[in-house]
Amino acid sequence: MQAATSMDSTVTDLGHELRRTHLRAMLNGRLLEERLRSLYRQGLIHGGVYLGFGQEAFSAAGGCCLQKGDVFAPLIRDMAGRLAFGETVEEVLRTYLGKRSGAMRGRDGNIHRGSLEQGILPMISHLGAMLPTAAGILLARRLRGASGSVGLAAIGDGAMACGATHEALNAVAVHRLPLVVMVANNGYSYSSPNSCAFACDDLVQRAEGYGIPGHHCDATDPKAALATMAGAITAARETGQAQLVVGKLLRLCGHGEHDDGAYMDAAQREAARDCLSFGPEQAVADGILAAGEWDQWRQVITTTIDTALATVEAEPDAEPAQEDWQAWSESWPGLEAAP
Amino acid sequence: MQAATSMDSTVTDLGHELRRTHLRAMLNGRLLEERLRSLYRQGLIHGGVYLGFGQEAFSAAGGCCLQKGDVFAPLIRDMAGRLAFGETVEEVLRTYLGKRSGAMRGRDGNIHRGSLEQGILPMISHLGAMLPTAAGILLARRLRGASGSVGLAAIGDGAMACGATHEALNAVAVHRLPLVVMVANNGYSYSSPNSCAFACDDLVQRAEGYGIPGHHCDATDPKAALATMAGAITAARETGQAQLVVGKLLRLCGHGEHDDGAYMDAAQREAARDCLSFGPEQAVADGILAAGEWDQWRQVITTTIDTALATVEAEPDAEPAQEDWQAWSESWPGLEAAP
Amino acid sequence: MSATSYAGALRLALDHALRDDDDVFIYGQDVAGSFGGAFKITKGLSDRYGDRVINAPISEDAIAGMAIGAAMEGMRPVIEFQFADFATIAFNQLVNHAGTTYWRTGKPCPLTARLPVGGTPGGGPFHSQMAEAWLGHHPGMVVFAPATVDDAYCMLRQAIASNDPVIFCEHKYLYEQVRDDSFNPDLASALPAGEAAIRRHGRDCTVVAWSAMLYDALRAADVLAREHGIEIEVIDLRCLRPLPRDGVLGSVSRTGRLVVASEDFPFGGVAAELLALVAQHGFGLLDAPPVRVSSLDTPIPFHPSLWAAHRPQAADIVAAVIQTVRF
Amino acid sequence: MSATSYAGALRLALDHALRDDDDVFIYGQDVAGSFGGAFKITKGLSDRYGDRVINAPISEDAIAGMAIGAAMEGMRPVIEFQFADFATIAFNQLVNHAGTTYWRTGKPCPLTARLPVGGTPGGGPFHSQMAEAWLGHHPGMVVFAPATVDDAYCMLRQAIASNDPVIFCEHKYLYEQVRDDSFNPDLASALPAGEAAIRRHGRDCTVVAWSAMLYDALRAADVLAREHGIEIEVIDLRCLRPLPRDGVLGSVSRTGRLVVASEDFPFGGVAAELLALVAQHGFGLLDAPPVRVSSLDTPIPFHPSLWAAHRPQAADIVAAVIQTVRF
Ligand SMILES: Cc1ncc(C[n+]2csc(CCOP(=O)(O)OP(=O)(O)O)c2C)c(N)n1
Ligand SMILES: Cc1ncc(C[n+]2csc(CCOP(=O)(O)OP(=O)(O)O)c2C)c(N)n1
Ligand SMILES: [Mg+2]
Ligand SMILES: [Mg+2]
Repeated sequence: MQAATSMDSTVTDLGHELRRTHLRAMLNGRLLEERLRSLYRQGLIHGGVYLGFGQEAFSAAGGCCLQKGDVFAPLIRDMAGRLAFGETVEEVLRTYLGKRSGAMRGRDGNIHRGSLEQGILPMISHLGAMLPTAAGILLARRLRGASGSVGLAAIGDGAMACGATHEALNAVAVHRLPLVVMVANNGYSYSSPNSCAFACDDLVQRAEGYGIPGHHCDATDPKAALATMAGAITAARETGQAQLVVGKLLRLCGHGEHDDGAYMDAAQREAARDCLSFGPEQAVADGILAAGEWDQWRQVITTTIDTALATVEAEPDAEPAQEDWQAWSESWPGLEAAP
Repeated sequence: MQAATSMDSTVTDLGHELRRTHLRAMLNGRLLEERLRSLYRQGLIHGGVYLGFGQEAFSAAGGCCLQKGDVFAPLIRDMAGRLAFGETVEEVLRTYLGKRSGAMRGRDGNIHRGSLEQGILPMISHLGAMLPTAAGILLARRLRGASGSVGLAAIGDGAMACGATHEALNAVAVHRLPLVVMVANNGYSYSSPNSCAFACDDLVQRAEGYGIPGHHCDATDPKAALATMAGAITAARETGQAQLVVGKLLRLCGHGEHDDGAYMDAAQREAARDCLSFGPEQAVADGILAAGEWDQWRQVITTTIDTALATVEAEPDAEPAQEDWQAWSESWPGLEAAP
Repeated sequence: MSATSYAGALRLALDHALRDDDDVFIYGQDVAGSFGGAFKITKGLSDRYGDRVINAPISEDAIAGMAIGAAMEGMRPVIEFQFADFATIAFNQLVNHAGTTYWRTGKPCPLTARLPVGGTPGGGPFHSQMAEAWLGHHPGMVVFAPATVDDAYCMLRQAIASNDPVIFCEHKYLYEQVRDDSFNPDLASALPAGEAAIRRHGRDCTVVAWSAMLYDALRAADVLAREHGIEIEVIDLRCLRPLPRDGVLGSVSRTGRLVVASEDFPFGGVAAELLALVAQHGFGLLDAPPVRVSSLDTPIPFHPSLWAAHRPQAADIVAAVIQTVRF
Repeated sequence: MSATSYAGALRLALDHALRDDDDVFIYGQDVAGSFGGAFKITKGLSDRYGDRVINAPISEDAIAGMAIGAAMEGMRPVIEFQFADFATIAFNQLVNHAGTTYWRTGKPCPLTARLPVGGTPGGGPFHSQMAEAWLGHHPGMVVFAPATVDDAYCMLRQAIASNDPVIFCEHKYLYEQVRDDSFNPDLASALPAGEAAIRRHGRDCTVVAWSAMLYDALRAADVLAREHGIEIEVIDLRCLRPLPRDGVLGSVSRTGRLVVASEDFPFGGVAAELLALVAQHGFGLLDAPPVRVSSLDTPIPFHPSLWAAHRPQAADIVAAVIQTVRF
């Protein structure tokens, strides 16, 4: 995988393959999430469904630029990035459908899924909490003398207000840990616009105060998003230093599928560019994608999803009889019986 | 009280009286803390003693520029600022000597003392925790339609890493609350130098990321400290906007009196300017202070402390028999007896 | 359905509190605007009370800290956490600051913190937890956990009127499930907070519950009466801190037996406190060992069928009562 | 005095853990350099183990979060909080992240969090608290509270070796007060964590204590034996989560009476859990009501004479035992 090295976020020489991988991951994410939405509406999914519509270019850019062995702490809108980093459609569906075969075995759900072997952290719900955890993994690697890998942690505009986010950003700067924090500024934090979340002009202004490089992009532009993430991730890998990347975009759905997003600014939504529409146009214009190829991809991906769904649906659900109800990994001698 | 209004932190026209008030508060703080140190060494004080040696110019500048009705959330090294804002020597001693007459009635101690009537918040130990509380008071006032007052909250270089500090700084920026956050960068956070606490060049760089004005000064220079604080506090009062002020100085003592500060950089300490030495020189040169006046002040303050100490020592100690051991203010009908 | 829901009663209580006292204000994530909070409890209030319904950043620690400041200044802030699970972020401010203020300073700290607690199918480990154990342990805290529509209204008004910091636990499962078509805010029973309510009389065994678990206890009561001829007395604790000690001991003095049913984790907490209290102060009243029914000792599972096995059910209460009564 | 102190044993345990396993590292405020932490427990270790003793910013939440990451990666981080009271800031990471990791993911989370707990004269409300109740309530947490020099050493090594997250409560009062001149790390008794220790045998009443309160219980035992002819059995709990259930029930089965002495606040928590446990599972063993001796239900006072009235003393244990025995 070829990655840009310039840090000025204006890299254009991204390489054909990377751009295609990126686009395909975007489409992968969108189509899988559209399927999740329809499964949700059919009542086939337990718990909430949160989608990354509009964020695919940014998220996938992160996932594409990571290497095997890197650590990724995705957030609730990172389907595209997860798939780009290597999660499979089956793995996703297993968790959404509450299968015991899924990474979380029915114990935890949906957006919390992750696999330490794959380098995808299984998030807890508390916003900001996964940043220090990703940092701790990088610290552990440094202490063990293993170098070369970086971390990528996703966060939203709203969660930049969390104390946890701040403590982690400061800590990675102080300890010089190569964590790339990618902020998807999608205009809203649940129902609240940016004005409820921060008062600076652009969250990238936070970088200087932590003493780390900051990057910014229009993340509805797939090429810009990819160039910026490639630059930031390469910089982290080469300098060992943390990076802050802010992608500007718009959440093209409700907060979750239970939410119609009626509070969103209609004009803003009208005017918003969908990276999934712009992406293929841009790619065709750049000679990266042949005419008609996008639709072929769509068909292939749809088939993949169909097949995966059929496989996963047949797998057994999580069920209480299979559970040992042990929260400790050790057999402590004094283990009290459940009262 | 005359206060500078310029926001460029280079105000020179501070007015005679303010400069004298400021200097006197600095001396007040130093002499009272020297007395506390000697009482501590005599074993006459319960709990720890934490001193503000070297921080008097900065702290007093904050206290001097506040007006009655403002809110002050001091930290552990703000004796000078407290006295400048109106705390009396008796009040200080009552708490240090564990008197029931003290604001904390023996229930809490020393640096935690405060009085809501006087607008001095009784801090809890957790660093950063008082910032949102000061902000909440300002919010309450705005909701009640009371305008004109500002808040001042002290914090250290180390505690700028706390999540609580971040959440509060962001919240005052978002809600446009006139809280001035004064950061005494005294080089150390307990035993840890700045390099353990942050990675930016100067903590004032944080201001932009919050979207609030930032101010910086060499806080070993009393005139600069006063001008900067005057500018920031006036700006908060006039614009209603939060302000971040960073004062560079050095802690001229251990973290607490139990700590010899042996880990401090000897050369740095040697080279450090003590605002209590430089202050009177500067003032004499500026024609603010007459020759010999400083020593007269010293005598007057010493006498005040002697008298206050004699008064307070005669007052009764906190004692269990006087306690009702009720943590609730209400008489709940179901109040359980202590088991 | 025109009956008032638990959620509706909460909304009305906030509405009336804002109406009656200019010092009341609401602060929390997404509470303002047309949205009105994750559970819509504050919906419409910002239209009526404008700047007294304020959206907060995702900063639970600052939200609590600011409420403490406003309360010290004499206002009566009501803060909303989106889920009780996220109040962990504000834990320090709540227990170490709000809880200690009156005792340290002699000045009250009249804030109300609304926490949507408890499990729902698919809620998972971080949107399902109870909060009474970890927020009730420290001195100075008051903890309410209403189960009925009347209590939702009355206790929220009492919480806001109280001069102490109140942790107000609203069970998410009850928001829409519990409805009362005779609810009338003017007539709503104003049993003092701190007194337990007897929701069903019975002579054979006392079953103490609170929040959503009350309904499991009432279902268990039906089963026990119908199928086993056992009449349990169901005590709704309502207020967990202070604990309605007399109500519990009084009931046990009549029945001689105690089962405590709690949705919370089994270790420590309010159910342990109740058994300890009765063991120490009502030892002579007990004809059989007191029994706890709690959740299993793991995080709360996401999958509905695991969740149903994890959370105590009416059947578990039935079994515990039978064991106790047959002792 | 060449006897090993409790603090010295802790330092030695860290030293040996760092020596024996490259995956062990220490992270916390001021732990490195010549300073070695607020209580000097890590003094000298950074000279020997260099970059495995790391100073942290004042960011308790990040400290815990980073330790979780390192533990997930297979290392064995030992984090130090400067005072247990400041672990409230890390509460969320500890209970919701560390405590749930194994259950959610099947991967262990082997971190040790060292918390200096407990009161000292002049410590005041925020440098004196116990931590077992609020950190022990959630599933997945392990809580140790050693009282002796041997246990300080052995249990810290066990904590670090354990694959579960361990909250390691070190009592500040014991650091220098408890010394043992026969301590030898090679011979130190390695009673498994999770088993209680009988520190004094007696037939008349079981007194359960842990951490510094053990010594009050032992003092009470002397007074009771000398002045009242009452022989109490003193159980040192050592490990609070999991609770050494068999050791406690076994002792109560011999004495028929139970007093639990705890420095912690009275509401909920471990003392309540013990009474509940024995009431439910040892009801038939009890000849008298079990009794709790806890602190008063207010924040911890700063003034030493108020503090002495707030914290339970040997005399309170004596009184509780007499009440129980005379029942
Ligand atoms: C600490 C914490 N508080 C509150 C929540 C509830 N919550 C979940 S998502 C969300 C909004 C997040 O906004 P943002 O960070 O902008 O991410 P986005 O949803 O826009 O992707 C909130 C408030 C939470 N998960 N964690
Ligand atoms: C949340 C929290 N963590 C740790 C401490 C312990 N502590 C007290 S003072 C201090 C150092 C503070 O450094 P800084 O903020 O630079 O202030 P300074 O002491 O230099 O004035 C620490 C770590 C605390 N009080 N609160
Ligand atoms: Mg957002
Ligand atoms: Mg400092």
